[in-house]
Amino acid sequence: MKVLLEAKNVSKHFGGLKAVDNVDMVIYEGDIFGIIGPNGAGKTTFFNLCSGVFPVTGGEIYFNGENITNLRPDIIAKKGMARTFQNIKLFNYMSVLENIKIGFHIHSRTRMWDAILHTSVYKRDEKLAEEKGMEIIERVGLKDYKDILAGNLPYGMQRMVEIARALALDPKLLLLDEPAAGMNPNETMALMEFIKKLNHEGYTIAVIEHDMKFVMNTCNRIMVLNFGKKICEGDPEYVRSNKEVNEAYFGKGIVVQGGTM
Amino acid sequence: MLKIQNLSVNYGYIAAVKNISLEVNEGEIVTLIGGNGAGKTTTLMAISGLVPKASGTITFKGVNITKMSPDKIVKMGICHVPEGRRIFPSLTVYENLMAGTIGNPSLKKPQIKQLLEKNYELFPRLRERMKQSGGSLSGGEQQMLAIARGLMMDPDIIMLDEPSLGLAPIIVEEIFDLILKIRNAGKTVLLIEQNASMALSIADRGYVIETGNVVLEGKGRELLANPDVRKAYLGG
Amino acid sequence: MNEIILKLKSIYDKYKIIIILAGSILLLLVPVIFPKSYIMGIICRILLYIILAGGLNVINGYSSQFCIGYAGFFCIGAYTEAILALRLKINFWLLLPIAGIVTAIAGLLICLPTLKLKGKYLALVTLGFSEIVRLIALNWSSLTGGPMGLKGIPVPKIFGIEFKNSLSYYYIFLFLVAIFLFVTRRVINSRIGRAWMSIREDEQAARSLGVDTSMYKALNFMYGAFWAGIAGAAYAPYTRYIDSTFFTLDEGFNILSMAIIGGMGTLIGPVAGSIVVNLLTELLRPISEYRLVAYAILIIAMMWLRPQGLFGASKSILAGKEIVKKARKAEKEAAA
Amino acid sequence: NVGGTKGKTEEGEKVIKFGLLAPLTGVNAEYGKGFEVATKMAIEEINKAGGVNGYKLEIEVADSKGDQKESSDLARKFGDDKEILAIIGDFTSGCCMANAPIVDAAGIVQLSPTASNPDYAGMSPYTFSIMGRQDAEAPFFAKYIIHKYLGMKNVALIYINSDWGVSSRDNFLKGAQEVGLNIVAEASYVQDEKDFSSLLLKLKAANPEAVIIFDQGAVPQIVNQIAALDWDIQICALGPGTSQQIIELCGENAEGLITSTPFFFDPNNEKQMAWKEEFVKRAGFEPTVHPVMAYDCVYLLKEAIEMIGDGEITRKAIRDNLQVVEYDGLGGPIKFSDAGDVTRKYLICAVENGKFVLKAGYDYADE
Amino acid sequence: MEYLLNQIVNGISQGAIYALMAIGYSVVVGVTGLITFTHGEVIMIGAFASFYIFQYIGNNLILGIIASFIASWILGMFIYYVCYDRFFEAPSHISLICTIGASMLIRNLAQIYFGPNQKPMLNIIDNKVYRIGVLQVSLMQIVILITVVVLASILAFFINNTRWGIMLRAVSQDKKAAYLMGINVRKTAMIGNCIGCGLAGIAGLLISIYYQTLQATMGGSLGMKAFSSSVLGGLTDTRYSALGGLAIGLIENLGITISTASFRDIFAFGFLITVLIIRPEGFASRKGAKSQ
Ligand SMILES: Nc1ncnc2c1ncn2[C@@H]1O[C@H](COP(=O)(O)OP(=O)(O)OP(=O)(O)O)[C@@H](O)[C@H]1O
Ligand SMILES: Nc1ncnc2c1ncn2[C@@H]1O[C@H](COP(=O)(O)OP(=O)(O)OP(=O)(O)O)[C@@H](O)[C@H]1O
Ligand SMILES: [Mg+2]
Ligand SMILES: [Mg+2]
Repeated sequence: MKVLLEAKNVSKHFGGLKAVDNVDMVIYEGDIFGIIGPNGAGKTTFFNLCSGVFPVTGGEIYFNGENITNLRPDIIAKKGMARTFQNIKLFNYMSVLENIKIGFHIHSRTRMWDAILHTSVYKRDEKLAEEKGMEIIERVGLKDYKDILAGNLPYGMQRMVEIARALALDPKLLLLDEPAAGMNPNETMALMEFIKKLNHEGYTIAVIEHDMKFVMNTCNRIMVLNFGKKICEGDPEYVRSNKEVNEAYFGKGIVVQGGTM
Repeated sequence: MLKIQNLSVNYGYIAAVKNISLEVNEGEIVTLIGGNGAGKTTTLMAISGLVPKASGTITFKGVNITKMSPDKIVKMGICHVPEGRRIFPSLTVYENLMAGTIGNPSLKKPQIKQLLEKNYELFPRLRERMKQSGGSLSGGEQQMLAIARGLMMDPDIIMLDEPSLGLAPIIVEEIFDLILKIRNAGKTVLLIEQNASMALSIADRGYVIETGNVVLEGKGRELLANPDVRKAYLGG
Repeated sequence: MNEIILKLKSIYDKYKIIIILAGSILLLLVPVIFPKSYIMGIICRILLYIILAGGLNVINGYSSQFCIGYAGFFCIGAYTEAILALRLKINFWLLLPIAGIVTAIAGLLICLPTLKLKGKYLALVTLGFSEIVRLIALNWSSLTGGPMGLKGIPVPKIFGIEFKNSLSYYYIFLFLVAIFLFVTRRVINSRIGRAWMSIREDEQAARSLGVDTSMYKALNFMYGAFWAGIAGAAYAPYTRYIDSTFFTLDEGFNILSMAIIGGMGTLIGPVAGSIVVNLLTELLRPISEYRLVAYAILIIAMMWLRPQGLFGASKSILAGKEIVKKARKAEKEAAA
Repeated sequence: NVGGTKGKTEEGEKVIKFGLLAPLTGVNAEYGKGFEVATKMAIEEINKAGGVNGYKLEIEVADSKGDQKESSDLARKFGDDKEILAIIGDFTSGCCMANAPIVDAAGIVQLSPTASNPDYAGMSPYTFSIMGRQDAEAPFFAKYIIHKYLGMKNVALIYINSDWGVSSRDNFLKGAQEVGLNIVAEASYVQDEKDFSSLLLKLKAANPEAVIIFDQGAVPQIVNQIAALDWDIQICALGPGTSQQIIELCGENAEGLITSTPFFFDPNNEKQMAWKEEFVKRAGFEPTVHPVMAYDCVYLLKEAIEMIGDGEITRKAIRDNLQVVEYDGLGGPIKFSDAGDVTRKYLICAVENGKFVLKAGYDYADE
Repeated sequence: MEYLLNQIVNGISQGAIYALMAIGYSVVVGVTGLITFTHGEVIMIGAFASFYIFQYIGNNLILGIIASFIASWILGMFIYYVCYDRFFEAPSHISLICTIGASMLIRNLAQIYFGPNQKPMLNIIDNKVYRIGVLQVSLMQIVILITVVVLASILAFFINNTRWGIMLRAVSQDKKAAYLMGINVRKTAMIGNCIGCGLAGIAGLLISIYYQTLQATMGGSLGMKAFSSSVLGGLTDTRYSALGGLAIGLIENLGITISTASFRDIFAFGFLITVLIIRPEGFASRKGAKSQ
C-alpha cells in the first residue's frame, strides 16, 4: 500500500509543555485512520502540525512522498490535504453555496484581468464552482439549505458544510477533527455512513473523535495519544484491548459501550 | 426550587421556545434532551436572563426572577455553565476560577480557598495548568475549567449545557460521576446532554424537548426505556 | 430600510437596461442642468470621495484589514501626479495609471511586513504610515516643495478641451467613478473577491482551503491603494495646488466615516456614504460654528439607528448582532 | 466682465456684499473667529459712517474649516453668486492657493489677510495678500534688531516648518549674511508641536546670544519652555507682533521679549485701545495680528470702491482699484506690489513690566 | 555628553507624559475591547476643569486634580453610553466611528463654550529646576514621573491582583460569560471606562501645567500619542503601555537631537512600526496564546 502521510519523530512544544512528543505515524492510501486520546493529549495539535498551522519543534512530515514540514497551510492544502476544525470554522455570514465555492479556490485560475474582462478562464472557473459546488451540496444532502447563511444552521449541519467545503478541494487526504461532536446518535450514524462512502470513493481520511462507537466502527487503524506521546497503534480490536489505553482513556467503558449501562 | 411556567422565547420572529413549563426540585438531577435546535440552550439562557423572554414566569426559591438582570440571577445562586465553555481566554486558569467566585458575594476568603482545593482535587489537570492562560487549554481542559469555574460560586443549582461535548470517554465518566457527587452534596443539577442515554441514566427526571415544546416528561429510567425516546435519541 | 432596499432592487432588476441608460444620460447632462460651478464643485467632491471611500471599502469592507490612514495613499497619488507633471511634463492620462501603480507599490511596501498584524495594530500602522507620508511631503522640500507646496499643476487636456473648472472636470471624475465601480464589481464577484471575503470571515479557515492569505491580503491592500492613487492623481490637477496640509489624519477619518456610514462590504455603500456626508457638510452650513457639532451628532445618530451603514452588507461579519437577527428572521421565513 | 449687480436690502438701501472665507471650526477656529469679529466691526463702522458711495456693506461669512476642499467649494459659491463682489480670506495659504484658479476664473478678488506663501499673490491678478512679504521683515529683523539694536553676533533660530516659517527663515538668513551674523543653531517643528524642550536644549548647547522664534501661535509656549529650562537668554520673536496673548500666556516669562511689528497698539492711542477693547468684548479673547489684518481688508476694499467713484462697481473695477490703493490701516500702511502683496515697514517692540513698549529709533523707515 | 544626558532627561519626561495618557488609554481599551479616539478630548476636558477651578477658586492643586478626575469621569459616562453600551456585540468599526463622532462633538462644543484661543495655566507649581551634576531636572518633571510610576503600579496591581481587576478583564474578554459569573457587565464596563477617562483627565491637568497652556484643540495629537504608546505596550497592559509611552518619548527626543522636530512623528511612528513588525502585539506579546 502506498504511504500517503508520514510523520517522523514529530514534536511540538509550547514553552515547557510537550503537546506532541516524538510521534511517528503512517497513514496509507485508503485508510480511515482514527486518532484518539484523552483531552489535551495533543491530537488537535498534531493535526495542526500536519496541516501547517503551527511549525513543528522537531521531526519531519511527508505527504505523498514530499517533505511538507513547516510549509504554509495554503500550500499544504494545494498539495491535496483538506481539514475541518474542532471548533467549527465556517464563513458564518456567507451562504452554504458560497462557503463551498471558496473551496474551489485552488482549482481556479482567475487573475485580476480575467475577472475584469470576463475572459474564458473566468467563465470556466465560475462554471466549475457553481456546478461542482451544487453537486457536492446535493451529495451531503444540503440542497435545500444552499442559500442559508452557514452560521444559522444547526450545529450538526454546520459540521456537514465544513466537510463539504473540504471536499471541494478534492483532497487526497481529509483530516476531520471531532466531526461528530455535538451530533445526536442518529446524526452520528448518518455521518459514519457518509464517511465510509467517501472512503469507498477513494478518499483517505484521518479522524479525531471521542465517540468510541464512531471510531471503532469506521476506522481501520487507530492511533492513541496520551500526553503528546503515541501509546498505542493498531486495529480497533487491538486498541480496545490495550491495557494502557483502557487506563488512560476508556475508563470503565461505560461510554464506549454507547451508553448502554 | 426552580419553576418555569409557560416560557416562550423568540429570536426576532422565530419562536425558539414555545410555552415550556418545567420544574426542578431541590436535590434533583433533571435533564433536558432533544434534537439539535430544539431550544434547550435557549431555555437555559432564558433562565439566566441572557435572552429576553416573550412570555412566562420563572421563579427560583419562590422569588420571581423573570425580569431580573443576569448578574442578579447568578447571585441568587443559579450557576450556568454555558454551551461552548466560554472561559476567559486570556485570564489564567486560576483567575478564571476566581472569576467564578464573583457570583457569590457571601463567600469569604477561607471558603474560597476550600472551594479551590476541592476543585483542584476534582480536576488535577487544572492544578497543573494553574498559571496557563485559559485559551491555551485543550478543548477538554477548557470544559473542565468551565465546570470548575461554575462550582467555584458554590451555587444552589448548577445548569450544565452539554458538559461532555468533546470529552474523552474517561472524562465523560468522571463528569457524570461528578454530577452525581454534586447532587449528593445537596446541590441541584439541571443538565443538557446529547449523550441522552448517559444523561437519562443518572437523572432523576427528564424532559424531552422538540422544536420548542416539551413532548414528554418522566423519570429518567422510564424515559430511557421508552421506545420512542430510544428511537429518536439513543440511536435505536 | 431593508425592505426599501429590497424593493428598490427588484425594481432595478426589472427595468435594468432602461434605468442604466436613462441614468447615464442624466449623469452626462448634469453640468447642463446645474451650470453653477459651486454645485458642480460639490458633485465633483462627491465623486472624488466615492473613489476614495470605495477604495477604502475594498480594504476594510472586503478583507477586513483595518486601514484608517487612507489619506496617506491619497497623498502619494496626488504628489506623484503633481511632481511628474511639473518636472517631467508627463501627460495627465498617462499619469493616472502611473500614480495608481506607484501608490499600489507603496501599499505593498507597508502591507508586506505587517501582514501578521491584526485589527487595531494594523490600524495604527496605517495611521502612522499616513502621518509619515505627510511629514515626508512636508519635509522633502527639494522634491515636494515642502511647506510651500506645489503650484501650477497643469490641467488635463483631451482633443484640445481643457478641464479647468468643476463643470468640465466633472466628466473626468464621472469617468473614473464609472471605471472604478465597473472594475471593482467584477473583481469582487470573482475568485479574488471571494478569497478576500473568506479572509474577512475567517482567516484560518481560508488558509486551510488553500487561499494564500498573505498574497490576497497584499493584493487587496494594493488594490485599495491603487484607487487612492488614482483619486489623488485626479485631484491634484483639479485644485492645481497641493501641499501637505491637504492630507491630514482627519482627511483619513473623513474617508473612513463615509465608507462606514454608507455601509461597508457593498459597492453601493461608499457611494451613498460619500453623497450623504458631503451633502450634510453643505446643508449644515447655515448653522455656522455649530455645524460640526450637528454633523457629529448626526454621525452618532446614524450609527445608532443603522449600525451597518445605509447600505451595509447585512450578510457579513461586518454587520452588527441586530442585523444578524433580522437576516435570520427573513431567511427562516423564506425557508419555511 | 462679471458682476455689477447690486442687491438691495429690505428698506430699499443699496448694498455691496463681500464674502468671508474663514475657518470658524477646526484647529484654526481661533483665527477664523477673529476674522469674523474684526470684519464685522469694520463693516458696522463703515455703515454707521454712511457706507461707501451710498452703498451699505454686507458680509457673508462662510466656514471653510481650514479644509481646502471646502474652501474651494465656498470660493466657487461666492464666485457664482453675482451679488458678491469680493472675497476676504481664507486664513491658510493652502486654502488660498487652492482657490486661486477659481477666483481667477470667476474674476473676483480674493484678498487674504494672512496668506503668507510668497507664491500666493502672484498666482492670479485677483489674488491679494496683506500679510507682508517676509523678504522685508526677516532681513529687517536680522539687520536692525539683532545686529544694530541688540548688537549681537551669534544667534539661534527656531521656526515653524510652514510656508511662512520657512520663507521667513530663508529671508532672515539672507539678511544675516549681509551683516555677518552667525547662525549657531537652527531647529524647526511642525504645527501642533507642544514640547519644545529638546529643541531648546539643542539651541542652548550651541550657546547663542539670542534665540529668535519664527512663529505666531507657539511663541508663548516656547517662551515658557525656555523659562522652564531655567535658561536666561534674550528672546526675539518674528511673527506675533505685539500680541497681547503672549503677555497673558507667559506672564513674567515674557519680560524682555523683543518683537518686530508692522503696527503697534499704543496704550496712549485711544482709538487703538478702543478697537482692542471692542474686539475683546466681542470675541472673548485678546486680538493677535490676524484680526487686525482682516479688519484692514474691509477698509482696503472700501477704499478701492470709493476710488471707483461714479463708475460701475464691478468685481473687475474693485480689483483694478485695489491694485493701486494706498491706505494707512490699523496694521500699518499698505500698498500692493504688482503681484498683489505688500512690503511692510516695521517697528521694534519689547515687553517691559508686562507691557509692550515701542523701541523708537530703529524704525525701518528711518534708514 | 552633558547635552545628550539632558536630552535623555527630556525624552524621559516627555515619555512620562505619553505614559500618563497611555495608562488611561489602556484601561479603556482593556475593558471595552475597542479602540477610542475620544481620549484626547477627555484629556482636554480634564485640563479645562482644573483651569476653571484654578481661575475661580485659586491655585489649589488637590482641588484641581479632583475636579479633573470628576469632570472626565462624567465625560467617560457620556462616552460610554454614546459609543460603547450598545455596540459591544457589533463589529468594532461601528463604535470606532462613534468615538470619532463623539470626539468631534466634544471638541467643537468645547471650542464654542471655552473659546477657541489658548489659555494660560501659569504658576500652579513652582518652577524649580534642580541640578544634579550636569543634569537639569525641573520639579514638574519629577512630579510627572512619580505620578506615572505610582499610577501605573497601582493600576497594574489593581487589575492583576484584585477581584475588581478580574472582573474588568473578564468583562473585556467575554461579556456573556461575565454575566454568567454574576458580574454586572454594563456597570463594570462603564466604571472601567470611567477610570480610564479619569486618569486621562489627570493627565490633562498635568500636561497643561507642564506646558503652561491649554486649548480646546489640544486633544487631537495627544490622543494619537496615547493610542500609539498604548499599542506599543500591547493595548491592554497598563505597565507596558507606560513603558511604551516612555519609549516613544525617548526615541522622539533622541531623534530630534540628530535632526529636528519636524521629524518627530516620523521617529515615533517609524519606531512603532518597527516594533510591531518584530513583535506583532507590542511589548506585551504573549507567546503561544491560542487564537480560538
Ligand atoms: N497554542 C498553544 N499554546 C500553549 N499550549 C497549547 C497551545 N495549543 C495547545 N496547547 C496545549 O497542548 C496540549 C494539547 O492540546 P490539543 O488541543 O492538541 O489537545 P487535544 O488532544 O486536541 O484535546 P481535546 O480532545 O480536548 O481537543 C494541551 O495541554 C493544550 O493546553
Ligand atoms: N441568537 C440567535 N438568533 C436567532 N436564532 C437563534 C439564536 N440562537 C439560537 N437560535 C435558534 O433557536 C432555535 C433553538 O436553539 P437552541 O440553541 O436553544 O437549541 P439547542 O436545543 O440547544 O440545540 P443544540 O443541541 O444544537 O445545542 C434554533 O432553531 C436556533 O437556530
Ligand atoms: Mg482537540
Ligand atoms: Mg444547545
